[in-house]
Order: sequence, then structure tokens, then C-alpha cells
Amino acid sequence: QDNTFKIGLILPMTGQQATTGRQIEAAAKLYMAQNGDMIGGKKVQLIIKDDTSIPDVTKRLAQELVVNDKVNVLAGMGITPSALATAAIATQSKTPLVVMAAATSSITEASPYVVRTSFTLPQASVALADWAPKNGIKKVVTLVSDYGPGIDAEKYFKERMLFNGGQITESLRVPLRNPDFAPFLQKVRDLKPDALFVFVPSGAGAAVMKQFLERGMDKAGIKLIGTGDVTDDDQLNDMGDGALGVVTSHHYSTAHPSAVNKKFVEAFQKANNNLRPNFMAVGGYDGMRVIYEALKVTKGAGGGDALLAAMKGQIFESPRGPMFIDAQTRDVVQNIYLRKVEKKDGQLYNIEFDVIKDVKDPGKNK
Amino acid sequence: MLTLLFDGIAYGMLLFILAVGLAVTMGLMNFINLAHGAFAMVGGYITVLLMQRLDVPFLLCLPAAFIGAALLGAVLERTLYRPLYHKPHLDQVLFSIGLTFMAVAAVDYFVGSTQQILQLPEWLKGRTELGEGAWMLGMGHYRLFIIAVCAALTIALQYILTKTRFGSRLRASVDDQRVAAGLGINVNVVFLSTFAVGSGLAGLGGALGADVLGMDPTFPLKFMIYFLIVVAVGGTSSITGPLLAALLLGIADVAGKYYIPKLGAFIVYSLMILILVWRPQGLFVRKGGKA
Amino acid sequence: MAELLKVENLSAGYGEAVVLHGVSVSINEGETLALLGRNGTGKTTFMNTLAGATRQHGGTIALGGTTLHKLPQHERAAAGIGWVPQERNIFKSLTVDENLTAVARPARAGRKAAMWTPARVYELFPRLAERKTNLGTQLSGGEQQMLAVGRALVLNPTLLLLDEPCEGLAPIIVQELLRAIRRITREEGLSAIIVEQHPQAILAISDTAAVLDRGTVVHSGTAKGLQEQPALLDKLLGVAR
Amino acid sequence: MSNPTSNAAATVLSAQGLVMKFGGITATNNVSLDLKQGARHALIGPNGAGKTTLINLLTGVLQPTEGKIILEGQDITNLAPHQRVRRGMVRTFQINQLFDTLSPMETLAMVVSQHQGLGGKWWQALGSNRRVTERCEQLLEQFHLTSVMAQETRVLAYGKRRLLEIAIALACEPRVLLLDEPVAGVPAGEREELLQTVAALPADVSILLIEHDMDLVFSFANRMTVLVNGTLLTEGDPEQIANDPQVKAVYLGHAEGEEAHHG
Amino acid sequence: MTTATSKPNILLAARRWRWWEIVLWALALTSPWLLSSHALIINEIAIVALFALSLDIILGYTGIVSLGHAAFFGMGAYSAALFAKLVMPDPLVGLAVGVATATVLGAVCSVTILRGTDLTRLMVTLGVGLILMELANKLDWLTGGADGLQGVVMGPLLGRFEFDLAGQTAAWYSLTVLLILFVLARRFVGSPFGATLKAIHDNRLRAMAIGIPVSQRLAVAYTVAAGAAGAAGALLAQTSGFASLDVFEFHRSADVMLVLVIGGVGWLYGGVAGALVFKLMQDFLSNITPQYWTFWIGLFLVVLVLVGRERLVRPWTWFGSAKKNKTGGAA
Ligand SMILES: Nc1ncnc2c1ncn2[C@@H]1O[C@H](COP(=O)(O)OP(=O)(O)OP(=O)(O)O)[C@@H](O)[C@H]1O
Ligand SMILES: Nc1ncnc2c1ncn2[C@@H]1O[C@H](COP(=O)(O)OP(=O)(O)OP(=O)(O)O)[C@@H](O)[C@H]1O
Ligand SMILES: CC(C)C[C@H](N)C(=O)O
Ligand SMILES: [Mg+2]
Ligand SMILES: [Mg+2]
Repeated sequence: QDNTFKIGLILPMTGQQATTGRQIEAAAKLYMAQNGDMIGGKKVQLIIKDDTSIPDVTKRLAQELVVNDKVNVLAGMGITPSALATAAIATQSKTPLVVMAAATSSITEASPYVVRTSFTLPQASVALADWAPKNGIKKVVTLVSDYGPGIDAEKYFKERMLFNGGQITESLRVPLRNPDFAPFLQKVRDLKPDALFVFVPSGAGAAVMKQFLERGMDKAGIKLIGTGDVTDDDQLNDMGDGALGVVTSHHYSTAHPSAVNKKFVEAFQKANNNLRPNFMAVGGYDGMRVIYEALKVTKGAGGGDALLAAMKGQIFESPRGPMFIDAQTRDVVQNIYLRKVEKKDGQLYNIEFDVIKDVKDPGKNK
Repeated sequence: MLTLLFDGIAYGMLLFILAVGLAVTMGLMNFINLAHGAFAMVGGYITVLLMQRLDVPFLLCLPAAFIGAALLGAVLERTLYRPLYHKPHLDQVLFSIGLTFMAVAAVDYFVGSTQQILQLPEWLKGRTELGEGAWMLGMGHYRLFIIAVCAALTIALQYILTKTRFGSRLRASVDDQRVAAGLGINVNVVFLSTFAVGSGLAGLGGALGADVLGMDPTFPLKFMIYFLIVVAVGGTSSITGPLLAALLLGIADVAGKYYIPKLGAFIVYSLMILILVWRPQGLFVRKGGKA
Repeated sequence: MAELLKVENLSAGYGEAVVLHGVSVSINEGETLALLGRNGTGKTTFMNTLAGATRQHGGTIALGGTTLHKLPQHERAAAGIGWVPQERNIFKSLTVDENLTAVARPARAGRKAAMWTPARVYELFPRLAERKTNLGTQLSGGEQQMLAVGRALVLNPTLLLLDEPCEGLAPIIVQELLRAIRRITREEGLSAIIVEQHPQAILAISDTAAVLDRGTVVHSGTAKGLQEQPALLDKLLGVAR
Repeated sequence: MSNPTSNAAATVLSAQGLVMKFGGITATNNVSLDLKQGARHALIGPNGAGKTTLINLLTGVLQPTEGKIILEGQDITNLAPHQRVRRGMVRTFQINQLFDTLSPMETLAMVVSQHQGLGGKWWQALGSNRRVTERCEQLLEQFHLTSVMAQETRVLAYGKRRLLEIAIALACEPRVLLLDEPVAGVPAGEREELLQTVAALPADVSILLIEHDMDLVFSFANRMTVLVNGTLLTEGDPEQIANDPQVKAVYLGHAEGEEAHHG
Repeated sequence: MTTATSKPNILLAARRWRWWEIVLWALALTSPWLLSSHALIINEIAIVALFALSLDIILGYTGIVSLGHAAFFGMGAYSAALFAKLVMPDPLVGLAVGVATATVLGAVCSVTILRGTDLTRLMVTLGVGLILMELANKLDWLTGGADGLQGVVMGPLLGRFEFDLAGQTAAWYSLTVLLILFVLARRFVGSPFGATLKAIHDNRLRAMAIGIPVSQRLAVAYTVAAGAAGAAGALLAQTSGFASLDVFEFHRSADVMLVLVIGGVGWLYGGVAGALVFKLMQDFLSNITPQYWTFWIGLFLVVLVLVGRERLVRPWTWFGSAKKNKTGGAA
């Protein structure tokens, strides 16, 4: 009806990416609970769909949401191919698509209707490549999962490392489904770099870290660095003390010291059985905020184009820190933090110790 | 490159431990039990939860995982599996996949979808290094442990299956249930105990593999392919077949990924295809006659 | 002589299909029954029903003191049934030796004659001894038949069910087997039911005979009686058509 | 039916020095055998003598360790089984090998179509060809299968299955027919008739028969070969064989045995 | 022969179209209009049905189990998508290209399935599928790698009908292709050729012994099935306008097997019925409980097998004879 404002939230709720979906769903619901569902005279309705992270299903669901449910905004997108596939629907139907998780740089270029509230891997990797040479890390081996985001991470990290006078001795890509990292890690060990840069999707991070320690690589003087996926907040605590001291760069940590974040974490944990919100959750939370704010401005008038216009350029304080949606690229611009795993109140956290402000997606610089 | 060989063996043994239960139910009982991974997951979660929530020592968790999965297997065998022995293999596939789906969703519901991480006791975390340079042999203690458990299991199973009457009664029941029963073999008991052992082994495999592979609700689906590869390449008529196959695959995979990392996933699959096209019955099959 | 097997009003079949209709038969201890009938009249079904491998719809089976029809299939061997299925059904992934040892069971108490062991089976069929390590599928047709008989013997049964045991055996082995069956029944007190395509061959070694047609007993009497009336036999078996 | 197999008749199928080893077992030990055109040749021997193995070698189910097989002058040792069938050599199996989910009618229609070269046709329906269906009906009648022609083969009684086994072979219109205990399981009364049907095949069809029922063998064969322990013991006409003391000792047994069979 | 004229009908009767089939297909073909808001899911069902139909040709009629059928599906998808992107956007030509490449691939791969047991075939086919996926991943300059192949623009169907957002054209297109291939498949399996396939399925040894060139027949059947799977893949790529590595994934092969087995193998409608049931159920359940719908699907599969396909659609037979079946003849 005219008086509802529908958000079609398509996420992987089952399968290997399920945690992404769960975190975002929980955050989106939390946002709605905190901010009510009557905005600008419209009743906001959230329609959640499971795409099992199969891109053609994502696309079909988006199409159905647009055609049958007449949603005003599409949102979610757990993995890159899903987002890319759905971009065409956004363009065709002039519906804004708020990407809350997928992190490959090129997504925002796939359609003028895409707005991103998560992060891009180049963003996170480049910051780390700026930090490393300054801290005695000159020779690095990269190890990434062999798929879009991994290759992005490898590429931008390498470029910036070289630019900063560092050295990449070897770039290893591991298959996505890879039960044992032993051969890769042994190779790294034999290469004896100063540090190993890792990007693997969150589940595999723990395995890499464990096998890294088991192989005694820390003792051999090799540091483990990576993007924040490796020390994903919602698993970090179970990783044990071995994780202490690992340095990562990311846009969000549960331990981010700000009032906004404290409130967010508390509310989230309360609503979700003490589950820690991770970077996925914050992407969903902020995504909802972007949609809400745009709705407040437009009051539902003017359709998708007006909404989109109202989303562009939003600046606000997110639990992750200050962020804004670049009006030109529609991509998120945010601080990237350097963090180290430390123990606080008997729990492991990514404690931020340095920040690189207002990082734009370096993928858009060309 | 002894370290690499060691890692390959350990990885192979891990694959074997995960697949051996399947070799029992699928190879010996001729039941296509794709829910094997679900039993492994049960064992894995028993271990992880006992350790996390109740601080039970790791060594106690292993038998608990075996028994827990075996009991579950026994109950399911009596209630659900039994009517399916005569059904076509495809129905068994459908059924066991259905069961796996249910297990995945149930674990997700009760424990949550995040990956559970297991903390090994200190004495298993270390590493021993011998020698120098190219001949250095680095052995993770946990990997050593896996190898030891696996060797013990193989010997025990091999003994039961070939040296005891139970083994031949089992195979007789599988070959022709109707006639076996008609000749006085209590097929139900034979199947029940075998299935329980197979499930128990899966559970043990899950418990031992949890540290390396991680435990999350999609475990049974994620690693199904690996179980199947081991059993297919090893042939289904013995225990040593899958063992050798697992070792071969483990070593080839580790060495391949070390020396030619670019080929990554191709190695195992290509090796498997070559072997199977060359020896369609599996690499190590039981041959009769006085050969 | 005491009655060993008493089958009354037995009906049985496969799934919904009823093949046997009210069959009644009885056998005394140490006696042999020749079961005759054309193809598809239910001889095999009758044997399988005794062994518990069909679906029984009604009637009773008593073997010695036990009510056989109430026992689950696998307990019937313990109760004294030794089954040689028509299609032999050798366990294909077991060796010859394992085929015997897997099912062998000791004789029940109070048995006078020597016990059947795999070793004794090898004496009866020396050919099998030479093929001990062959798998079930790696045997010639006749060897499989010998093994099927041997496998039933090592159960040390009181009642042997022989479903066309001579099929595919060389004449010299047939003679030996029939002689052995006669010896076993006469001297060791076993009873047997034999189905054969050559009525004369088994009537000669049987005590009683029954003829099945379309699942019912159309004739029963002494074997001798039937043997002496070839015309009746031909009529019952429908040879003339 | 004994006489006119003149020595002049051409050799159709010839096995030359065949050896087959299974691991340590030599199942066929240097066996040479000639099958003449139009022969009614019986192959007998104790259980496990290697008769079935010999047929498996001739038809290509097994590859011989040594030796050659010549069919109508051509070396077929390395041909695939189905290629030998195309050259007119067809067999039956000692243990039924049937198509369990097809009905007898479908089975025969399929075999006849295949034989008439229609097996590769995919655009016309099975049974749309008159020649095929007529031949099928004829076979069904001949083998008393008409009453069960539409049932699935796997539920047929053993005897009917046995008949179908042979009908399939005949549907291929063989020029060389190898029969491995064709009447096992067929009731005594029908055996003669069945074998008559076989014997009544055109005179130029050559037949090799394995059978343990001596009455049948002697009424059928005009030539016999005896195999023992994988080796050829002797060959001759039925009379010679029947009176051969060696054959009696290892295979036929005493006259009493004959009696047991015949009564 | 008195009954000469009536007998062949037994053979032909099974091949004749029945009235309900015609009604069914008529309904199917009009469904994109009748149920216009469900056109997208209809399209997806038609594609899955076609994919399952292609699997039925090998699984149901020759007994080859394949867990790598997605290899051909993916091949069809990628070649149709690439063709549209690089050569020309006409859907029908693209479809033909997809079928052709998948057929060629099928012919090449058919050598791997000629020998061995069910399990070996299962694994070999699976391996081929996974290797192709890895290849598509590595050839990212051509295929777009893990991000998927973007920028595929489809031209209008027959030069007139644009693919609309609601999916009506797509649904109609897929249904038509499904129907055409169904008719062809039905001819195929009902022919002497099809009968020889069934014979091979039942008893390979005997099939050889009556002169059937077993390997060649299997290879042909496998190739034909591969072509049909390629058509399904091409339809997916064309109606969704992109292709991603996912089309090669193991779970596609597994799902299509599930779909087929749900509907029953060996009667061609199995794929259609399975696709309908499975997809609708998945859609329905995942709307109700996006997190836990797999549980209910799993439960359905378990019940389906335990109760049996036939009995599941006849609830009145649920109670009754089940008990007595205890010693029912094993077949
Ligand atoms: N598994 C089965 N399912 C259904 N019907 C069967 C089955 N086995 C046998 N029958 C049917 O039961 C009837 C009797 O068959 P049975 O095998 O008992 O006959 P038989 O007298 O032993 O014949 P034969 O002399 O051929 O061995 C036949 O009509 C047959 O079709
Ligand atoms: N695959 C095999 N492996 C080992 N031994 C085998 C194999 N097949 C057959 N044999 C052996 O070879 C010998 C010959 O078998 P074959 O089947 O040819 O005998 P046969 O003359 O047909 O006997 P029967 O009259 O009993 O059918 C047998 O002793 C058998 O055990
Ligand atoms: C790091 C993850 C958020 C990356 C995500 N799986 C993607 O495909 O973009
Ligand atoms: Mg019978
Ligand atoms: Mg033989």
C-alpha cells in the first residue's frame, strides 16, 4: 500500500555464509527496534529473503521483490557475485541497492543505484600496507583466498607495499574450500619473510591462525598481519591466547572506544544472546540508518531516484566511527584502524592503536 | 622435505579418520549414507561443547564423541535407517541428505551458526623439530597424535573385519540379507552394531578433525566431497584401501600445493579422476583367488 | 517315528500376491519328502516360507517342538532349518571358506551322528577344497551349487530344504550327492524336503511325495506309490499337456 | 539325428591353444576346439572343468592369456563382445542374465530391433516396426511366454526366466550358437521340447551345447568334447564318448547314475 | 497369429500421450500469464526441470549416477553468456551455441564414465565439474572469475519480445524450450535406442552379449544429456543476464539429483515434478523461516523416502498394511 515503505533485505541465511546474514539481520532488526517503524509518515516493513549465497537466486529474489512486493529499497548482499548480479535489477527498476556486506571494490560501479555501507578490501589492505613498512616489516608474503575479495586484497596490498618501499616475496592463493593450510604455511616458513599478510573469509581465519602457531612461525620471527576478517570479532574470543598480538587493519572493532559504539554493542548483545556484533553487523546497522535518513528527508516522495539522492553524501557517526557516503562514488568513506589483539576483562578484543582517517576506496582512484 | 611428507601423512590420516566410518557404512554395508558428515559433526560438537562449557579434558572428549555418535547412530538405525536397506541407492541418498539438512539446521538452531573453535591442551600444541636444512623434520604434536590414533584404529578394524567371524557375517548379510538371515545370521544385530560403530568412527573423526577443520553447522556438507573421494579412490571393500588412498591423496595434495601452489585445487581432483579412470574399482580392491 | 514337521493350511506369497493357498504337509523324523510340481506352482515359495523368506498370510508351521512361523527368520536356522535356495545365492564377497564358516553352527545337543564342519564338507566335495580362497563369484555354476549344499549342512539342521540341489551338477556328482543325502537322512536321522525337476531321481530316495499345482497340494502319498504310477505322475506334472 | 556331419563341413569357429589363468588357477589349459558348420556339438565335463570359461573366452567376456579365436576365417581374439555378436556368434548364460525391469515383450522387441539394425534409431518408437513385432510374437509363442509377456521380468518364475534367456539368444538369429546349460531349471517335460526347438534351427547354424543332463546331450549331439580340469580330455562322436572308460570315471559315473536320471 | 494386431499396442501404448499430459502442458505454457506475478519462479522451475530431465536421461535410463552434471550446465551457461556478450545478443542463436558447446564437452567427458562402479562414476563426474569450475575461476580475463561474468545484454526473443523485469518472456521461453526438449527426450527413450539403454542399465553383460555396443551407447546418451543440460544452463544465463562460477558448483549437481530423485527417476516427468515440488517448497518455506527452512526440506525428504513416493500422494494408504510387510519378499 501507499503507506508502507518496504525494504527487501536479501542475505545468505543458510549455508557457509550464514553468519553474514545472521549478523546483518540482527543489526537491522536492532536498528528498527531502536528507531521505530513509523518514519516520515510511512510504516517501514522489512522483508527478509534467504539467497543461500547463490547469485542467480539473489537476482531472482530481487526481481520478485521489485515486481511483486514493490519494495522501495533493496538491501543486503552477502557476497560479491550476488551484488553484481543484482545491480542490473537496481538499474532497471530504479531502486536503490544498499550493499551491507559484499566488499569487492567494483560493486558500486556496477549500477548508479548501488550504495555501500560495508567496506572495501582495498580500503582495509592499503591502510595496512601503509603501516607495515613503518614498523619494520619490509618483506611480506601474501596469502589470500582465491576469489574476488582475496584477489582485491592481494592486489592493493601489494601495490601499496611496493610503493612504500616494501617487498612482496611471494603471493599465494589458496582455494576457497581448503581444509589444510599446512603446505602453504610451510612454504611461507621456508621463505622467512618479516610478516605474512592474510586475507581469508572469516571462518577460515581461525584455522590459519592456529596452524600458523602450530608451525612455530611466530617463534621463527614471522608476524601475522591481515585484514580484520582474520580476527573476526564474533570468533576472536574462542581463538585463544595464541591470537594475542596479531595486527590487523579494519574499519570496525567491537572494542571501538566511543559512546555510540558502546551503546550499540550493549544493545546488540542484549538482543542476541550475548553474541558480539562484528563488522557485518555494523554494515547492516549503518545501512538501515542510511535508508531511514533518506526516507526522513524524502518522506517517500519521488521514488527511487529521490531516495538515492538523499542517501548520497550522508555523513554521520557510526559505531565504527565517523563515516560518510561519497556522493560521487556512492561508496563508503571511513576511518581504517590498526588494531592489535589484546586481552581485556578476560576477553580477547581487537584494540585499536592507530587510525588512518577518511580512507576512500583506493579502487576508485583510477 | 621430510616436514612436508610428515604433513602430508598427517593430513591423509585425518582424511582417513573422517572417511573410515563412511567406508564402513557405505563400503561394507552398501548403504549410501551421506549423513556421515552429520555424525562427524555430532562428535565434533560434543567435543567442542564439553570442552568449552564443562571443561572436560580433550582426551576424555574423544571417547565421549565416539560413544555419543555411536548411540545416536544406533537409535537412528533402529528407527529410520533399517527400512531403507532394501531401497534403491538413490532413495538412500535422498534420505541421508534429508537427514543432513535437518542436522545442519538443528545445530544452527541450538548452537548457532558461528564457527566453534576448539582449544587443544598444551601438550598437544607443541612441535618437535629434528635435523637441519632441507632434511629438517618438523612434527606438530597434534599431527603426531592423529597419526597414532589412526594407526591404532586401522589395525583394530582390519583385525575385526578379516580375522573375526563378525567380518564375514557382516559381508554375508550385505551380499544377501534374505539368505543370510535364512542361514541363521542375525542380520539386524549385525547391521545395528556395524552402523553404530561406523557412526561412532565418524564422531571420533569429527572430534579429531575439529581442531584443524573447525566446526560449524555446514560441516557435513562442506567436507562431504573429501569423504567421498577417499572412499572412492580406496575402494569400498576393505579398510586398508581407503587408508592408502587417504595417504596418497594427503601427500599428493600437500606436496602439490607446496611446489605448485598455482594449481591448488586441481591436483586432488585430477589425481582422483586419473586413478579412477585407470582403476575403476578403486585403487586398492580385494581380489580373490590364489593370486 | 515321531513327526518332525507339520505344516497346516499354509498360505504365503510376495507382497500382496498370494502364491500358496492352504498347503498342509507333514514329515516324520529321518524321512525325506519329494516336492514336485510344474514350473511356477509354488515349490520354491513353499521352501522359502519355511525358511522365513516370504510373506506368510496364514497357517501354522511346527518343527519339532517349536512353532516355526512365529520365529524371526534368523532364528529358524537355530531351530533346525537348513536352506539351499534355488538360485544358490552364494555370498559373493566371501571366499568359499568364509561362506561356510560365517554361518556354521554346532549341532544341537542329543544329536547322534557326527557333526558337519567345513572340513567334512570339503570331504564330500573335494572340488571345493581346491577353491577355498575363491570368492563366491569366482566359482563355476556347479561349484556354487556344491557350496550352497555345504553351507546348509554346516548349520547342522534337522530339516534340510533342498531346492533343486542337483541342477548344474555333473552326473557323477549328482549320484554322489543323492547317495549322500540318502545316507545323511537314513543314518544321521536328518529329514529333508527335496525339489527336483527329475521326479524319478528323487522319488527313488524319498519316503513320501507331494505334488503342488497352482499353490495347492494336489497329491500326497508315499514316494514309492507315485514312482509306480508313471501315468498318474505324468498327469500330475502335466507332462502330456 | 547322427550322421551326416561329413568331415568335409567347413570349420566355422575355431579355438586355438586357448589358455586362461585366474591368478594361480589355470581354468583353461591349451584348449583347441573346432566347431563345424551345422554341427550339434556338446561340451561336457565335471564341474569347474572350464566349460563356461571357454564360452566366456569365445564370446569375448574374458580375454585369453594365450591363444587365438578364429570365426569364419577371421581372427576375432581382440574383438569386443558385441562385435562378435554382429558376426553371428551368440550365447546363453548358465546363470540367467536378463533385463529385470523390461517385460519379455520389451526385451524381445529390443533385441530384435537391435539385431535388425534399428538399435541406433531414436526417432521411431520401439514396436512401430511390423517386422519386429511379428518376430517377437512368434518368439513369445514358441517359448510359451505369451501369457507373461507384459510382466516385469524380475517377477517371473524361474522356469519362465530360463525360457526367456534362450529366446533372447534365438532372437539374434545366430549362425553360431553357444548354449551354457540352457535347460537347467526347466522341468523335465519341457526340456526335450525346448531342445527340439534349438535343434530345429536351420541346418547351417552351428551349435555348441554345455549340458549335464546326459539324456538330452546324447539325443542332441552328433559330436562331443570332454573337458577336464581345463584340459581337453577327448573328442569324438556320442557313442565313443559314452563308452570311454576315462569319461565314465571322471564324469558319467556308473550306469546306476544314468538310472537315477532316467528311471 | 490371431492376436497379431493387438499385441504391438502393448509396446506403443506406453508411448502415447494421455489427455492429462496435454492439459498439464497447456496449463504450464499459459502459466506465465495466468500467474504473472510468479513468472520468475516459473522460469526457474522450468530451467531446473530441464536440467533434471537431462539428468534423467542418463540416470534413469542408463543408470549412470553423476554428481558433476553441473559441468554441462555451467558450460552451457558460460558459453551462452559469453556469446551474447562478445558475438551477438540473439537468444536463440545463443541457446544453440550453449547446447553445442555442452554437447562437445559431454562427448569428451563421456570417456570417463564408461567403466567402473556407481561410486567411481559419481566421483569422476564430480571431479570434472570441480575442475571446470577451477578453470573458469582461473580464466578470469574471459569469465570474470569469482565475481561472475557481468555485462551480458540479451536481445529480444525472436527479435520482438524483450526480456521483461517481471520475467514473463523468460518464463515462456524456458517453458517452450523445456517442452520441445521433453518431446524429443520422450521420443528418444521410447525408441529402440532407448530400449537398448534400459537394457544396458539392467544388465550390461547381457547387453553386450546380444550385440549392443555398450560403450558407444552410453557415450551417446551421456552426450545427449550433456547437451540438454547445456540448454538448461544457457536458459539460466540468458534469462538472468549473467553467469557466475556457482553454475559449476557441486551443490548444483547435488540439487538437481535431489530434484530428480524426488520426482522419481526413469519416467521423464520426474524432473518436472521434482522441480515443481522442490522449488515451490523451498520458496514457501524460506519465506516463512529464512534461517531454518533447510530443516523442513530435510524432514520432507526423510518422510518422502520412508513413506514412499506413491504412498505419500495417497494418504489413505499410510496406515494399514505397513506392519504386515515385515518379511515381504526382497527384490
Ligand atoms: N519375488 C517375487 N515376487 C512376486 N512374485 C513372485 C516372486 N517370486 C515368485 N513369484 C511368483 O510366485 C509363483 C510361484 O513361484 P515359485 O518360484 O515358487 O515356483 P516354483 O514352483 O519354484 O517354480 P520353478 O520350478 O520355476 O522354480 C510364480 O507365479 C511367480 O511368478
Ligand atoms: N574369476 C575367477 N577367478 C578365479 N577362478 C575362477 C574365476 N572364474 C572361474 N574360476 C574357476 O575356474 C574354473 C572353471 O570354471 P568354469 O565356470 O569354466 O567351470 P564349468 O566347466 O563351467 O563348470 P560347471 O559345470 O560347474 O558350470 C572353476 O574351478 C572356477 O572356480
Ligand atoms: C570479506 C567479505 C565481506 C567478502 C564477501 N564475502 C564478498 O564477497 O565480498
Ligand atoms: Mg523354484
Ligand atoms: Mg559352467
